[in-house]
Amino acid sequence: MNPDERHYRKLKPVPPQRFRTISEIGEALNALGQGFVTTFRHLFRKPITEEYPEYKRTLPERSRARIVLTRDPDGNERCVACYLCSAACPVSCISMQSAEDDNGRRYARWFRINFGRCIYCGLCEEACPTSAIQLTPQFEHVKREILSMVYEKEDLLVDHSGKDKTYNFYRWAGIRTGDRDKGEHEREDKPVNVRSNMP
Amino acid sequence: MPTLTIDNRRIEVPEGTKVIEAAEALGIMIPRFCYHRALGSVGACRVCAVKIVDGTRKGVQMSCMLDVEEGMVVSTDDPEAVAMRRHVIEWLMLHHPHDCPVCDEGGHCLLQDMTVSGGHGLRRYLGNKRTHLDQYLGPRIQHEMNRCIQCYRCVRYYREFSGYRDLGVTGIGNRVYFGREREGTLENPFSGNLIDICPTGVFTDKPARYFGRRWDLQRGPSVCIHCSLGCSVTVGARYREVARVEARYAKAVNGHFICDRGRWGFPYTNEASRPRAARVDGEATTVGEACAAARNRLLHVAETAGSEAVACLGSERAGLETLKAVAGICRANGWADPLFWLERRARENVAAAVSLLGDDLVLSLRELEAADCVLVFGADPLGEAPMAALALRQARRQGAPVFVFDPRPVELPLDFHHVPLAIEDLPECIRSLVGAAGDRETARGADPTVRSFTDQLAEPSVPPPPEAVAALRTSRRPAVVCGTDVTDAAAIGLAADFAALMKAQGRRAGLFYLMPGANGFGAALAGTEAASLEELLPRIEGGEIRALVAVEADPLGLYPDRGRIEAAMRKLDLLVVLDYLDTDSAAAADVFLPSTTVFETGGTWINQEGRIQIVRGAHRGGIPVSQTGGGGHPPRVFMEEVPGGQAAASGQTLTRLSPAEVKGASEWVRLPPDTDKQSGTRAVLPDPSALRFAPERTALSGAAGDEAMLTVIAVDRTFGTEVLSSRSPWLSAEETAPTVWMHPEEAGRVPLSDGDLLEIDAGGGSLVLPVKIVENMARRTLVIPRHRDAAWQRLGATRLRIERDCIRKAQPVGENAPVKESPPR
Amino acid sequence: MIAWIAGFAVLLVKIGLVLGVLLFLAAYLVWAERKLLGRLQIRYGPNRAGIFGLLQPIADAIKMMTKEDIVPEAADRTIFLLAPAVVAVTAMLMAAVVPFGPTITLWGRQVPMVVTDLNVGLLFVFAMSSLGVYGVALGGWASNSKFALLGGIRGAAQMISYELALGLSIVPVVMLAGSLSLVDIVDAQASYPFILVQPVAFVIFVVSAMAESKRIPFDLPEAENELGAGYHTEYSGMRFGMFFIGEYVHMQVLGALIAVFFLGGWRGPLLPGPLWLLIKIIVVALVMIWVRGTLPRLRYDQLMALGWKVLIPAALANIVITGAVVLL
Amino acid sequence: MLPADLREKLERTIETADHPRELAVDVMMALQEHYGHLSDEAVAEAAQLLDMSEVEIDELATFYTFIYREPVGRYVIHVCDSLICWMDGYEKLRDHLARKLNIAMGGTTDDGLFTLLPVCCVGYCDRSPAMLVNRRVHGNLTPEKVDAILDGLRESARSADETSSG
Repeated sequence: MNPDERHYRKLKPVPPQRFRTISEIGEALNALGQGFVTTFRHLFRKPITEEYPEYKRTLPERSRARIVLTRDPDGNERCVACYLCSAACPVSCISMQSAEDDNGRRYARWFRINFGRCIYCGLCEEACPTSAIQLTPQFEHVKREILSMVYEKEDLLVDHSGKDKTYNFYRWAGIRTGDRDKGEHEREDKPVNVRSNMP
Repeated sequence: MPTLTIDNRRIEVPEGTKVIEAAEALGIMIPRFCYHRALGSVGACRVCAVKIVDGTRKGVQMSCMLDVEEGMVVSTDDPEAVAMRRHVIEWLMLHHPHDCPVCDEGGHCLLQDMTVSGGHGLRRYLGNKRTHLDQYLGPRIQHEMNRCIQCYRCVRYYREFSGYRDLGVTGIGNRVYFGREREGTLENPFSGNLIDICPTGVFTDKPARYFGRRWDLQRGPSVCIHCSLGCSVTVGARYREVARVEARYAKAVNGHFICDRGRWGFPYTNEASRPRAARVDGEATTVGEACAAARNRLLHVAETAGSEAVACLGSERAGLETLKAVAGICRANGWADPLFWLERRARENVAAAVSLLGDDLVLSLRELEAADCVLVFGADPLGEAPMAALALRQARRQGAPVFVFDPRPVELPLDFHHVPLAIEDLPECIRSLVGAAGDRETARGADPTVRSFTDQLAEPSVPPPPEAVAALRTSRRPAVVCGTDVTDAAAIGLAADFAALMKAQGRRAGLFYLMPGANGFGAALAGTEAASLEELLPRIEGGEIRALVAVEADPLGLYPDRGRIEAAMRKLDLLVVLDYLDTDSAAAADVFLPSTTVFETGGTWINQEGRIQIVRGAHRGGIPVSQTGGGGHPPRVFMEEVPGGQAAASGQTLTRLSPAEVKGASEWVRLPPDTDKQSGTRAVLPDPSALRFAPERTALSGAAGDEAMLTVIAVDRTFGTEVLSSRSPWLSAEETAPTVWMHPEEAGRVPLSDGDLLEIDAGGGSLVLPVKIVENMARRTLVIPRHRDAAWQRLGATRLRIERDCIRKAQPVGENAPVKESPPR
Repeated sequence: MIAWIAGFAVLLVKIGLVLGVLLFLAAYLVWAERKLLGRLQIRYGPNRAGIFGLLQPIADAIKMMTKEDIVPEAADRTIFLLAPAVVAVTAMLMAAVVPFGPTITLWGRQVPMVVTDLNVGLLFVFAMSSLGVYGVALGGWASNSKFALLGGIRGAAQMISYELALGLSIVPVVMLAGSLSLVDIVDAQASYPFILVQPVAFVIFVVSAMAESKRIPFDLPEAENELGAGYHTEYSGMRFGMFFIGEYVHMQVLGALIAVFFLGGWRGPLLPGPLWLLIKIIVVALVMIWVRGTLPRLRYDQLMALGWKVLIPAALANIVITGAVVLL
Repeated sequence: MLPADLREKLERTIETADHPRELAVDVMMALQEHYGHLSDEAVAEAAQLLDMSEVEIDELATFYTFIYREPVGRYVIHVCDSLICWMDGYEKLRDHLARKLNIAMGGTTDDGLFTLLPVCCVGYCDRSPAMLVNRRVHGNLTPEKVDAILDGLRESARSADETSSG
């Protein structure tokens, strides 16, 4: 018997029992009664609700609310405008334009999130390869003017690294940037000299 | 035809097919890096492993290296093969950098696809990665060697397929390096295909660098309109801006590749100087008002000076719909005959070519590759239609000898026989070849015109090149390529007769014309009743024609006699221009109406073999977001209307100008019902006999022999002369500078040395250009590229004969650069 | 003539009284249900509008009235608009025959404390209750939506099934009272309420009544987690409110009927009749809320099995036994 | 610049070939002989002589072990590092050479006499460990033997210098 077959056998319906004893009926009634008793007891328990505007609890770090763009540990923008967040976004609320700065770093010339559309699903954060885009627990940002919910890069950029304190994409990418040349990144050999006499 | 089984499905394929191709025919895409349909197999990357369950060679094999056998049983998803492929991917990824987020290939990267689909998600190799320094490869291609997976596609394409030699692979083992000997722009005018062919991001499109991911682009199939071949391309636009053009596979036309002119010739559509608003007497206004003004003024001219006083000029770069509208508006209003050409010779040449291009003779670009002997008459394939040069190379690679009979210093990426003869001698040369290669007996069964023509053959005055005669005699599939730019109707007719005669001798001969513009064929179909501007000019000068409507045409900037056309335009009461370029004519227009490019509204183009190709727009157009915003930032205001989005297709706008109703349907082109936008079908002429053009075939010899005369021809080059692509900033470095080519013998008679200035007194005034002395061109000939910065319009014609004493050495005066009198740009 | 006018005036007052109490109670039943359910689930329930959220029904009413009334484009417009009215009206009409007190004498006139004492009051009640299902079925069908249609079909099937049990369970009561008039039935319980002699009929009636009013655990026509909101998926604004009112009025009327048939109607010691009836109605309603807070929804096959295989046989057996006892 | 006689000699050789390309390695060897190593200038000259592009020459030059694209000393010592030599003490030999010459693999001594390079199998497995000095193979090497060879090379270099200067 292969494992699959065993599985199916387990799922076969149990044949209905024709004769039930009085005690079984009693058990059923007892269970029903217990249910009513349980709910009835709840009537007299103190509600566990935390009432929001009066009491504001600190949300866990990983709660999903307002989105920010973080910086790497060196204080540079992490976002490389790779478009993965905008591709992952199910409501298409992220748009940007990538460009190259003087140091050869790819960055977002402009970056825009329409929070009027955002559903705070966190897929952008999941898609981000550089830990740049992160959701924060800061959920209270509702506005009356819909256009003021459109946040630009200046509004989104923060001065810290958010949840990921260490990652620095350009230390690993092998891309020549202002401060590091080829072969100077993490776990890299010096660039190959094909004309070397060494094989 | 062996039958084999792949993944439990049977298929019958021709002998010699590789397993990978047979699987593809079944719709099973076996992963591949080094294998490419155009390049064939080398078995370098080892990623196309499949398991051969039954056959002479069993076990895991490379499907690209294995010919199919009768009864072979192949499994592509056998665990052993899958494991092999997974491991190969992992090995290829060992040194691959961690830079997908900043790599432009990301999103359409074959390596990315294979890595993800092969299930390789985590790097197990923890050692150091091998790195490479990159090279500067010019303004169009970005090099990033770290990403290389050593599939050798680039070098195979660059060296074997396209025939250029400045890209190579140095080093050995783990350290191989794909690049040039030293930094510098790639010499290959087809180098852009490296971008498409590289399965990773080693070569990426530099102008489109960091513009956006492919999935974000509004992409659409389109056709290249930078020459008459009509290669298939894919256009990608975003934020109202065309970002990139890629090659699109078209079996019969360009195959997998396109030239750099087609790939990077598109910036005209994004130019900041592109006129987006309508103008009346220099004042910007709405399109509706400008249309009304134009209509009223046209009506006024027609009423005061008669309807014959209005003329309408189209051009060979416009789509068929626009040309149709031009013909329709002229007919509906009783205006002068529609004009599609600037010069009479161009009109006659293309009309001749179109009328002679029978269904039995015409060759597609793909069929040209299969020729076993190619004769090129009066054409510079690389300059006039670059992809034709690549097709000739494929023919040559299969062993076909290529003979080029042309006065220009023709360069091709293949070894060919160049016969640099004066353009006037060309008809005689073709006659002599016909006489040598054919015989009257076989011609008896041929077309009556061919028969009478062979009967007339006398002893040729120009002896035929013996190699060409020898090659022709043994050839089974000869192809005749003939240009229409510098030639005349006689040579064009002879080329057709030549092909017909070869056909009559039982060979699979074919005829391949090159034509001016993207839609020269369409203009010729429309032009049975049309004249050219050259023929109409006397009537403008005489005051008979009082108004001209120029539709996607630039008579001021392109008519070969600048002085004369300027005077003529001044005599007009009304000049209406519809265009998407800021041409000289647009600047001089009384009423200007903006129109749209092929990327926005599409259209129908007929290429030089008569293939109808229908294109739809890829995006809606309007002023690019990068230009409307402040400082590169898009605006935060949201409006209903697209900025600069008022423009409509020229043909559409043109019908709004017409006082009388323009009938929609046109009688002169019948589209076959199965025409599809993918590949197109060949045009069907309404009645071939009605169009049959009989070129004059007498009085050919003797003209060229006159030592006192020189022939001046203004020609097309690969970059810098074609109207649209010459506006591309990325191609300007590769342009041939304004110059005049001379044979050393001719230069010695003046005398001149390389770089000296030469003054030419031609029909349209005097022209000073630096001289470039080259050996491989005809004597008694001056060749001048129609470079946009050269004042070639002073020549008076694109092909003319001048007295030898019209040229003299000029002294450089200060910064006397060979400039054009600066037109309003 | 004057007598006729006076009679008419008295009738109007009675109708106004009954409707006023019904609607007011319906509104506050909603509040009570939300509040009670909240506490059963250890939370607060509405507590923002007024003290203890007592103004919540008013807030809800304002919201309902001001919300956009959407009619789906593909809906059968007339029927779509009519269906909620059918549900609400039939529920209210049932209250017409429920006696809420002993007959009193006003200016020498006998004024029965019932809107109208039909001698076939019982049949009228069942007729109205059955008509109510049209509202559900038509609303579901006219919406032209799969979910609504499924809800409507379920509603119809469920009513047909439980109507039988409902009717059969009440036959012994009629046998004991010897009349179909609700007034007579209440009068027949002057000495003792029928619940003491007919406990089985009582249970069957209560269960069937809950199924009739589509309340949890019998809310299959709504079944928000499978059908969206069932037959009223496409309704909005006050039209949705009508369904809502209909349901809560129905709940009260069933409470009243339970009181009339088994709990002695308005009869009770010390307190005046109408108050007793009110208390009985509220108690029944609270129990129904309690049931909602405790029991999960039945599966469709369980629902049908319960109706056809348990309740109807039990009701029939009960008739036979009651008949035998009465005969003896 | 290439001396005229060498250029002429090479041109003559190339003319005899069916295809110039087949003589690429010979031409490169001849140029290496002349320049000491195959400099960029030599690559350009070879390309011009053979009608090939520079990168085509460089492809071959960087492929072959015995064509040096970087300057080397007068004696290029190729120590065989293939399997058999590893088994028979390649590492000891390599370390000895490195210590003795005070250079690492790939380096050239300050006096410009020796360059130390690895090579993969010179076919001397029966007399391993082996090394190759300017096309001469030395087998069954021991540190003493290596010292003797090095001394001999130094001696011959000195005498050759004296001869040329004297």
